[in-house]
Order: sequence, then C-alpha cells, then structure tokens
Amino acid sequence: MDEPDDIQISSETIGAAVVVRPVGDIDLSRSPVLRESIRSALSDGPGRLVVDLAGVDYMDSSGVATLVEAMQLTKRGGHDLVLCSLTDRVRSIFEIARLEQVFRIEQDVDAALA
Amino acid sequence: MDEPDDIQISSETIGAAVVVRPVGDIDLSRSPVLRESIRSALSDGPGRLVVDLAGVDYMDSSGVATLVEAMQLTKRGGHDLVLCSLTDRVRSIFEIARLEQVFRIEQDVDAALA
Amino acid sequence: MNQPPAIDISLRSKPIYLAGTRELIVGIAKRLGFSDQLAAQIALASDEALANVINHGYGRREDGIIHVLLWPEAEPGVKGLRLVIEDEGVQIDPDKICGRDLDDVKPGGLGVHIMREVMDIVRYERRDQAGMRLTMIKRLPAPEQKEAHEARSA
Amino acid sequence: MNQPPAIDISLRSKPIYLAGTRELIVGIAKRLGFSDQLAAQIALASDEALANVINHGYGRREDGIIHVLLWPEAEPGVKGLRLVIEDEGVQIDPDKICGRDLDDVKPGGLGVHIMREVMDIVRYERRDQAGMRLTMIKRLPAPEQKEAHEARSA
Ligand SMILES: Nc1ncnc2c1ncn2[C@@H]1O[C@H](COP(=O)(O)OP(=O)(O)O)[C@@H](O)[C@H]1O
Ligand SMILES: Nc1ncnc2c1ncn2[C@@H]1O[C@H](COP(=O)(O)OP(=O)(O)O)[C@@H](O)[C@H]1O
Repeated sequence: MDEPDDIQISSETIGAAVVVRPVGDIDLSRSPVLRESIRSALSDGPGRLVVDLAGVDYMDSSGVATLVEAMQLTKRGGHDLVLCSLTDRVRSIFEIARLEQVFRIEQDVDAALA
Repeated sequence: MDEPDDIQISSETIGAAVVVRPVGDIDLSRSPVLRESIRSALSDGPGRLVVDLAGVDYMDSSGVATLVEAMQLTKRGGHDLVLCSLTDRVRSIFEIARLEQVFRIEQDVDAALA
Repeated sequence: MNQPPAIDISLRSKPIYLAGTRELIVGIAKRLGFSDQLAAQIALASDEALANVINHGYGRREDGIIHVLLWPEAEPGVKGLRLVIEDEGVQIDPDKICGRDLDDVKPGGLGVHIMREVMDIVRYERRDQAGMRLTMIKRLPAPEQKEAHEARSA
Repeated sequence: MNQPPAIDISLRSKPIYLAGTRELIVGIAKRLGFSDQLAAQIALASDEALANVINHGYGRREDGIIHVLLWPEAEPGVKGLRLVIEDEGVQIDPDKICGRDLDDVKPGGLGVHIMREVMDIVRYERRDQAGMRLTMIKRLPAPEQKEAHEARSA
C-alpha cells in the first residue's frame, strides 16, 4: 500500500541563493524526499544553497548523510552550502558526528545569506 | 523496582485561593499524584481551588475523573473549583466527556481568580 | 484481515508504559496520514482502552501481559488504522462494557465513551483461552474532511 | 537478565515505522527518569540501529521482521534502560560492524558512531538461527550529572 509521507519541503530563490526549508522529522523514510528537493534546487545552478533547518526537530544519520552529499555536490559545482537555524537536537547529532566544523552553520537565514 | 514519576506539581496561595499547577502528561500513572496535590491543597480550606492546566499537554479520563472528584470535594466544603489555561488537546477531552459546561473553565489564572 | 500486524507490541500492565505506547500510536497514525489532532485522539482512545485492561482486566496487577497489534489499513484497501488490544485478564460479557450516563456527573466511566466517540468501530469479544480482545478501527478521512478537522483544531 | 522484557515490539522492516518506535522509546526513557535530552539521544541511537537492520540486515526489504525488547533496568538493581534489537536478516561478523573514519568526511558511516557515543554498552552478536542481536545499555546518570545534562541542553 501507499503511505503518504507528510514531510513538507519548500524552496525559495533569494538573489543568487536557493533556500530549502524541510519541515518535519528527517529519518530513513524522509531523507530521500530531502535528497530530491536538494537535487532539484541545485539543478537551477544557484550560487549558494541554504538549508534552513528551523522546522526540523529530529534528524538521524540518513539526514546527515544527505547533507554531506549535498555539500559534495555543491563543492563540485563550485557553489557553497550553508546550514542554518539548527534546533538543539539537530545540532547535537552534528556534534556527535564531528561535523560542526565541516559544515558552515549559521544562526539564521539572514546570516546564511550574508 | 521504583520508577521515578516525573510530573511536577506546584501549588501557590493567592489571597483566599490556592492555585495548583501540574506540569506534564496526566494519565493513569500520574493522576494519583495530582489527586494527592489537590487533596493537600484543599486541606488548607481555601475559598477557591484553581487548577492551572497550561503545562498539561495530555490528559486522559483518569485525570478528568480526578478533577470531577475535586469538584465534588470543593462543593461539599462550600468552596469552588475553577480550571484554567486548557491546551487544545485537553479541552477536547472535556468536550468529548461533555464536561465543558459542568466545570467553570477560564482563559487564564487572572480570570480564574477574578 | 489475515495479514500479520505491521507492529505487534507486548507490554506489562504497568501504568508507566502507557505514555510510550501512545507516543508510538501517535507516530504511526501521523505517518499513515492522520492529522495531528486525529492522531492524538486515536492515541487517547488507545490509552483509555489500555488503562481499562490494567484497571479492570488485571485489577491493577502490574505483571499482566497486554498485546497491542497495529495494521496500517482500516480494512484491506481502505486507508486508516486498525488496532487490536488483547489481554489475558478477566473475561466479561462485552455488552456489560459501557460508560456511565454522561448526565450523571461523577468520577470515572468516561473511557468507553471516549473510545466510541473517537473511533469508527469499537468491538469487544472474549478470547478463546482467557481475557478479552478489543478491535478498534479508524478510517482516514477524505482530504476535505481532514482539512476541516485541522481547521477546527487551529 | 532472564526476566522477560517489560515491552516487546515486533515490527516490519519499513522506514515509516521508525518514527513511532523511537517515540515509544523516548516516552519510556523519560518515565524511567532520563532527561529529555538523554531520552532523545537514546531514541536516536535506537533509530540508527533499526535503520541499519533495514538497510543492511534486510537490504531494504520491507517484509523483514524486527524485534525490539526493552527492560527498565541497565542490569538487575541498576537504574537505566536495556534495549535488545533482533533481526532475521543477514549475519555478519560483529567485528566488521563499525563506522567510517570520522575524519574521512563522506555520506554514511555515522550510525554506529552515534550508537557508541550515546550508549554505555553496544554489543552485536550472531543469533543462533538467523540474523543479528544487538544489545544496548544506558545507565541512568546520578542526579547531579542528570542536572548537568539538562543545563547543557537549555
Ligand atoms: N478490559 C476490560 N475488562 C473488563 N471490564 C472492562 C474492561 N474495560 C472496561 N470494562 C468495564 O466497563 C466499564 C466502563 O469503563 P470506562 O468507561 O472506561 O470507565 P471506568 O474505567 O472509569 O470505570 C468499567 O467500569 C468496567 O466495568
Ligand atoms: N544490522 C546490521 N547487519 C549487517 N551489517 C550491519 C548492520 N549494522 C551495521 N552494519 C555494517 O556496519 C557498517 C557501518 O554502519 P553505520 O555506521 O550505521 O553506517 P552506514 O549504515 O551509513 O553504512 C554498515 O555499512 C554495515 O556494513
């Protein structure tokens, strides 16, 4: 049977940047949806990809893997990736995976676009 | 083994009223704690008992039963009981049980004390 | 419905396990497309049913066993959630399981009302060996209805 | 630890059931006295373990069966949570189950690190018939430590 997957991902172009905003838990059942949104945002060739995580209360390593992949894709294209607005829980998984230094992580969207 | 029960219930005397403030889910494992707090608040013989439910996101029928009992106890003592600051979820169980009209329910503590 | 359940939980009849069990049911119901409000109501109905098993089926004994079985369909081909709760406690005539008169305000007697109000189907039966089986079914409202529900909760 | 588990969940190896299962684990961990932050981390570790069973044990097949067993003690007389995850999927040498080098940044390879970082004990073994058994234990920190954790999360 088909289960609906209720994660919502919007994406918005601001100047040369695209901001992708997933809302909901990102786990094994949802990270493929995030992956698709990021790929389609990148297909427009933006200068910068911002992933705004304010609406994400939970992320597991499949979500982190999706973001690591996005970082590699943006680098390869000569663009950059900025994450912003991490909730405490999401921040803690980046810490455990020792990725806080690997990603550029900003407080909010304004800082991410600056 | 002993399990801690992490519901927190504070109680505060304001004029002739006592305000009881449970924080946490109220279900079968917690309603006995609420019952005890209400009984001890009533033992001081306050003119009014206010139960402030702002911190309660979930309540089942054992919690409602505890409040119905409290209403009976206060009435018997010639006092009154006011509930306030119900979250949407908690309000909906009062509606299903058709008790919204039976209890005096106020928007916030100020209204409950007025 | 001879398919095995998608999820099958066995728990001891202790009140402290109710919170986790209803969180699981909320989580599953949401993934099946129920609104937050309906998912919370389904969890409430389940919680009431489990509390009754603890209180009445096992007379508050904490070493009883309760089985909760979940199927991700109301019935084959119909979106929704089917939930079966089985115990090994006292058996009772299913017709005797009913709540109090709602106009006769007193503590207790609300659980069964809540279950019937929330769920589309609530059916008790005696199990073959011991204890009771409760089947509860909630169909997924059509999208329009679902939105109406959500609007109400907003 | 020959006592039967307090809670025993069997679920199909479908990603949509992970959310409900981790909500249950959060709910139980909190009632056992873990702080919100630790309960969330325990659920994360469990989620990673379950995702690995789905991905590696069952190669993404959705009809596999996964058993999650929970005991409300780290070991007899020691407060905490003991969690066992059993599958009927592929068997692998437990020593081969390890994450990637954390300095070699690439997608994947983080799940096992997270489990080991969060839990006090993480132990894989082959089951007798088929599949793997994972035992994870988290002891309840002493109250001082617990508060320190909560302060950090605030
Ligand atoms: N699982 C059960 N086993 C035996 N009797 C039950 C069970 N569930 C409900 N009952 C009976 O149905 C009555 C109504 O239940 P309920 O509406 O939940 O109110 P309460 O539990 O507060 O009495 C109970 O008082 C009990 O007699
Ligand atoms: N349940 C399991 N069954 C078989 N192999 C496993 C299992 N769990 C983990 N593994 C092995 O351990 C490796 C590391 O797992 P993990 O750190 O979670 O990273 P990832 O799943 O992203 O590869 C996996 O790539 C896999 O080879």
